[in-house]
Amino acid sequence: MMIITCPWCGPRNETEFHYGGEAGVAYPADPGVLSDEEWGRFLFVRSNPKGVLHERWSHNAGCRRWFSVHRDTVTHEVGPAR
Amino acid sequence: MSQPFRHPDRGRVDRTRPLTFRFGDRTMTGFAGDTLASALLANGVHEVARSVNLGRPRGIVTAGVEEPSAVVQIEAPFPEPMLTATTVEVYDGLVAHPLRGQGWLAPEPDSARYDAVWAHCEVLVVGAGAAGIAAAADAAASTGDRVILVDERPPRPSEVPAGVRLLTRTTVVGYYDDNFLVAVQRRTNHLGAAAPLEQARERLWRIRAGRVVLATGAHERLIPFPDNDRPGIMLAGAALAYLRDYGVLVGRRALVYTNNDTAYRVADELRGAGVDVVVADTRADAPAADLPGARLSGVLGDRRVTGVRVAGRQLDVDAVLVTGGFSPVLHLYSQAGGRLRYDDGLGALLPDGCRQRVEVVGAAAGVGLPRCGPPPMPEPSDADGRTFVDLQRDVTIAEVRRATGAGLRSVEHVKRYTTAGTAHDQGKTSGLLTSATVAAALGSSAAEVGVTTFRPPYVPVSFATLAGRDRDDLFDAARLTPIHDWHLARGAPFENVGQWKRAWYYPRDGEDMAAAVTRECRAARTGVAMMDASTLGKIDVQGPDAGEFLDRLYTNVMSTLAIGAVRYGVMCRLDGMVFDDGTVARLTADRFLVTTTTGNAAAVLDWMEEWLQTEWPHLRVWCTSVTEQWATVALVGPGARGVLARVAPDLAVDVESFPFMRWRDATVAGLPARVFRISFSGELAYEINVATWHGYALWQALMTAGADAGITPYGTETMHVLRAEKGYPIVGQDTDGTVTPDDLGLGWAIRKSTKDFVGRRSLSRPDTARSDRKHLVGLLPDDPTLLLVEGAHIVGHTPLGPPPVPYLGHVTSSYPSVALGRTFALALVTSGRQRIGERLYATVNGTLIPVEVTSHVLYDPEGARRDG
Amino acid sequence: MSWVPEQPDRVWRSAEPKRRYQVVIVGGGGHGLATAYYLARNHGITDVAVLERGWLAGGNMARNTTIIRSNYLWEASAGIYEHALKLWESLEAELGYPILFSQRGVLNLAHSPQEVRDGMRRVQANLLAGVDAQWLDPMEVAEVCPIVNVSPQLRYPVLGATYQPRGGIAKHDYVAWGFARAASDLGVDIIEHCEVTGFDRRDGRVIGVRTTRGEIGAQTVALSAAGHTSVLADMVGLRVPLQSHALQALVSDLLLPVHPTVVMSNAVHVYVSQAHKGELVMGAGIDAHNSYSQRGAVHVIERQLAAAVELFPVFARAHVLRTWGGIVDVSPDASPIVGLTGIEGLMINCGWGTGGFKATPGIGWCYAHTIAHGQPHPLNAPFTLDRFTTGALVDEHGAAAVAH
Amino acid sequence: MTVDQRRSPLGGLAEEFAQIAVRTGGRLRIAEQPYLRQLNVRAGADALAAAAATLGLALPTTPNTVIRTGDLTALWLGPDDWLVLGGQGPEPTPVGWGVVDVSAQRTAIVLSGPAAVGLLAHGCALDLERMGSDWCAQTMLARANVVLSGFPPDEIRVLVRASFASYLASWLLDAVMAM
Repeated sequence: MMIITCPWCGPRNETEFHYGGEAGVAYPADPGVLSDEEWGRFLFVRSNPKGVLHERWSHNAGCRRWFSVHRDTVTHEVGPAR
Repeated sequence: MSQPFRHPDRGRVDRTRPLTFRFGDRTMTGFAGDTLASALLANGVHEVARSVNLGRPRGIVTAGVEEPSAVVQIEAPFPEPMLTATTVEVYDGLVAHPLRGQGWLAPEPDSARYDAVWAHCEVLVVGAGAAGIAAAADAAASTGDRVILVDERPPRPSEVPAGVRLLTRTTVVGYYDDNFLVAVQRRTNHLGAAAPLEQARERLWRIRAGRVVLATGAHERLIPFPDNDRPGIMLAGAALAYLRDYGVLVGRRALVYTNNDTAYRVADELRGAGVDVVVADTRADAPAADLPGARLSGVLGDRRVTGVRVAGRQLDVDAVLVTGGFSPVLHLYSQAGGRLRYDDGLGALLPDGCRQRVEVVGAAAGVGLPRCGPPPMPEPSDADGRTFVDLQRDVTIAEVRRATGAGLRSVEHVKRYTTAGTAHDQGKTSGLLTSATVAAALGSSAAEVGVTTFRPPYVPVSFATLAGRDRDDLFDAARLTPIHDWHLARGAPFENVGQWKRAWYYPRDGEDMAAAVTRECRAARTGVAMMDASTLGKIDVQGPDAGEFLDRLYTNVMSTLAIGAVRYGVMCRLDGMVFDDGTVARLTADRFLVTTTTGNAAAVLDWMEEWLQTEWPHLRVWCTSVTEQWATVALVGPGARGVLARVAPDLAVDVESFPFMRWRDATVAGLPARVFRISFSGELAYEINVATWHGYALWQALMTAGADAGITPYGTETMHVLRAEKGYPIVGQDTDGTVTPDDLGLGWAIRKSTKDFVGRRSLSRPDTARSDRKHLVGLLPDDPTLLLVEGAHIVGHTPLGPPPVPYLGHVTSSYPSVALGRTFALALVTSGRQRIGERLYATVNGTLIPVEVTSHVLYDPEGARRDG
Repeated sequence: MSWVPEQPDRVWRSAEPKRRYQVVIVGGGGHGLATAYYLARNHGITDVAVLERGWLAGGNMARNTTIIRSNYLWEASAGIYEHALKLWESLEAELGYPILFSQRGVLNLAHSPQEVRDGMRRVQANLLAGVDAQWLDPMEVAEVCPIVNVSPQLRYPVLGATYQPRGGIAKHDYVAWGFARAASDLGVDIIEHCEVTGFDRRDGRVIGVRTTRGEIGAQTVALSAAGHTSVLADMVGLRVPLQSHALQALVSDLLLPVHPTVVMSNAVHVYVSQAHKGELVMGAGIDAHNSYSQRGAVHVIERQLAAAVELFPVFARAHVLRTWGGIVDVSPDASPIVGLTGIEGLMINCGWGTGGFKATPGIGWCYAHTIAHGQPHPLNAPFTLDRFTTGALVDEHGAAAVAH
Repeated sequence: MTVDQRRSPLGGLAEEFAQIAVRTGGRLRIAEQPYLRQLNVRAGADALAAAAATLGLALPTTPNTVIRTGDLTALWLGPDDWLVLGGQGPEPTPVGWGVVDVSAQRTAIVLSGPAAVGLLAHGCALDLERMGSDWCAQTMLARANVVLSGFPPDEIRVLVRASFASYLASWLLDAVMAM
């Protein structure tokens, strides 16, 4: 049972959160100009490091805010929220 | 003689409380405070099990949870398999049975209760031995800290430091991320049949600790020798525990076989209790030993030790007490992510750093343990096949050598080849012996070979304990509408829709489902009917940019919606596949009410929040769930207007005043209400929303007002039929995550302008833009009485031919229709819209049923009925 | 008393790495070993090395719950899994190794009307695909597996089940060892404790791997590393749509035979069989977050056991003996990714999620063909990387859900 | 005067709840507080003052705290999100902020007495022993999402969505047995 620290509500159990995968993958400004390949990459390809991943969480059972953290996918250690 | 091996005065058992129990076919007595093992030993019983593979007699080896041998079946008061005799507390009426490796489960349900609780502390101390008590006392001394001390044994008269919360009969079984530990407390087991039923038998503690102190002690190890599994052979420390704690003599004439000095204290104390003891020490330099430099080469006796061959002599003994040194108990430490290092002096693993806030104290950290190295391994001999490293899995030195001889090098492979370490005790006493044997066979060292990973739980935990109170009705929340009691009283069966309980249909006396649904459908098409639609998801979307926001999420444009109007809308996922559908009503210039499907209410709200917060934070929009603010009743059928007029006299209900796809605030049955003229059946219909606490009153008022019109409540099944007749898809039934709006015939709901919406780009990918995708179409079986099975597949040819048979699609919905006077189905069919009028075949279990492809809109395609 | 059969006196030959091979397979799990075996057996390619960074078959092969079935929804999936199942049916003789393959049948329970529709749909699709499949009503479920609670009073009652009689279980380690020994006997080098740390490339083409035991050249490097595929692909700059998650499993203590088949329930997230020694083997859900930790969170286990006790009241006092996690590599459509990568000399086989074990012989066969011919085998042709560009997904979420 | 036609989600359990106080010797009291007026208020930092002025109360900006103003109680739900309890009347008209009347969306279950915290610990992972006074939190209680708020000396109010109320009440009654 990991603790995820919500930037608003503080440390809570992971079960209160919804996982949102890799952070920093912005929705393209104009999807219409992307090639099929570029669009496919945006849709489906996300980083999957064995180590620190910058990832999104939403405090679903709490304040419902989205935020991102750096978390180690091996040790599950979580860095500061931002 | 009763309890012939009970010492007259030693031990802590309560001799004023004798207890009667049965083991196998023998009835015996023990005392309060006994374990099954101590009580059996007091009665002179050593053989308590048979080994799983070889069927050899097995005895009691330890006095604790690490027991590798004495595994028994509890038969009464309630059957429980595979418990160690060393941890079962004796109570009146206990019936246990020897096992051969496999237990059995009670066929009748377990009526005991289980429970879980969360706990928080600044310091958690595991193990209430001397080191644990000292650590707890230390921690409690700092102001305000909550200290929990957990101990696996029953309460003892030892001192509990002030300010410490002591949990006894409690075993920490798992150590997880962020100092989260799980413990099992055995609360009523020791009471047997007298356990109060309402009290939880076992309780799961979920403990979050600021820091953890592990004072988990050490497990003594065996020394391998031929026939070292014979009953009467046990760990020296166990013999001492039986004497000290239970006043039990494990024998009258004992050989102590040791490689370390702890044996001498055991020998002295046993002698003091009247046992004849001979000490054989494997070390040549052992001045206190009776037999220094000795090797135990054989055991006499078949079902119980009667003698040993040691140092070239034969001794008559009835117990062999072995100590091969100690292994610190680091299971929890390892689970926490702690590193372990092999210490040559101890011949064992020691803690070597952990990222979590945990410290290890006492024997678990190696403090006070004899530095005797690993147990001496025997030279290869003919007896290797009778020299055991893992008693419970019947793994011998020969078997381990066979594994290495076959070419296996990793201790993990050896474990899997031999099954060593995989039994009930998970290798607590055998893990190191296995590694040492592998090391010896490979000419390597125990340090290099290592041990296998420690996994939770530390001791076996019953399924029911982990299930806790999430059983029966509490297994999952059942969400109820405010009208639920009415449906229940009316005898409606319920359909699970996600967590919701929805009324499925309302059978009258003697009606089956088909008859009830036929009647309900007829009422909706020809009279007036009503349904509890309160489960529909409802989201209040407000703010200056609400229209723009909805434009981005829906395939069609919502910002142009007039105040007072309602529009149907479809949402796609990013991949262009249909995510949800519903209606959008404009309440004011900057406020909308969105409805979602019952199952997707939370998902759609989450979707909105995610886009708003992560992609479009500049949009000034707020989304609030109002699903349970509003109870919703759908009033349906040509007679709906009349009924509504009766309960809402102030509302102008004529077509001109209240046209289709409009909403009005009104007073309905004296209740403040919002009425939507929308229809999921094609009939004239109103969806009346009132505050949830008024839902029941509204329902009753409508039933009363419609009584003379024969108003008919209907359930989800009828709702499904009515919408299918109109070709309205149900997300999740007619879609499966691979269906685009156009596939469903909803191309009209995709805006013509080039403005983006979520998922739009995906629709022009090569595969998604194909014209020969599967389309939602109608199917009419040639035989109008034949009902296709939902899930039936569609092929274009007959006969089927050998597999693999290419197919064109499948039936998503299928019903008998009173309105159509026949059966019909909806199906997703390759190039379906181009096949309208074609003959295809539905196949069910190999039979072929001819069908005609039609439009998916089968009833009232002109939409003539919606105004009544 | 059923106990494990005697193990053979000889397993695979541990090899020292040579300077170069025709084919280097990265990953000594079931897939890698089966691929090596079929390369040698079907294509006569024996100049093959299988590189394993730890102990052989110590990843998902050692951690899965050993369920074998082929009743997937789409033709493409059923094709490759059914090919695998047919191979399973003769694998013990083929490998000369006791793999404890037991066709005790697999039930997939349905708990809602929609699951009934989905189940019936899958049965009909399976029949057309040549996969044995039946739909059972609750009473028939109880006949196949009497300990399932089919009471309509359950919070999520059993409304029926799909049944594949030819499904079953096998002993995972023995399968891996059987393939390893057979491949080894045909000349394949099996190299343990040899971790790939990089790739050698020339003119864009992959020409070998760098490892903790030196550089090894290869005409073809074939990735077969399941949850660690992303780590390897990152080394060559190949972006693969995979996410690695922990999938939890557990075993109980040994019990006399009580559970005659395999039962899976996606709705309540549990699947269970009773292995040969008598232990119940169970799997649960996948942790939502990415993880390489090979352990899972206890709340998932608690939920799984609540479901287990609901469905099988008889299990109440069985004991959890050991829990663990595997790392599953999940693709966006819950289907595998097999074939060419766009990088010359590099092939990929990943994304099996929870389906990897049951596919072992089938994918070994097809991946070997793909490597030998430089072109996908027809059975893995639908599982190309470029489907994520065209949108021609093989979406098994509906049928596979969490599952296995 | 119109008849009150309201029906609260837990109205039928009043007697069972009342028994708890008797059974526990007053260590635990449970009662539904139905029909509590609840407004969901949404406002960015720029509109906070305007919202507070219109509503006639102060909105807490410290996460998971509560401010009471007269008969109104404002619970912090999120950085731009509050639940205002109490008072009466229709939705006020917001300008540059948002408001939704959600009075019927949730019902309130009030627990009090020295055993209240211990009872909730059977299903709530928060460290309730270490909360200050006038706190609130959105979290899980058993398998239901709830809004908790605590007031001296030992009262905890559980706001639960109407559809989950029956489940949560069953869970609480069962938990009382397990105590």
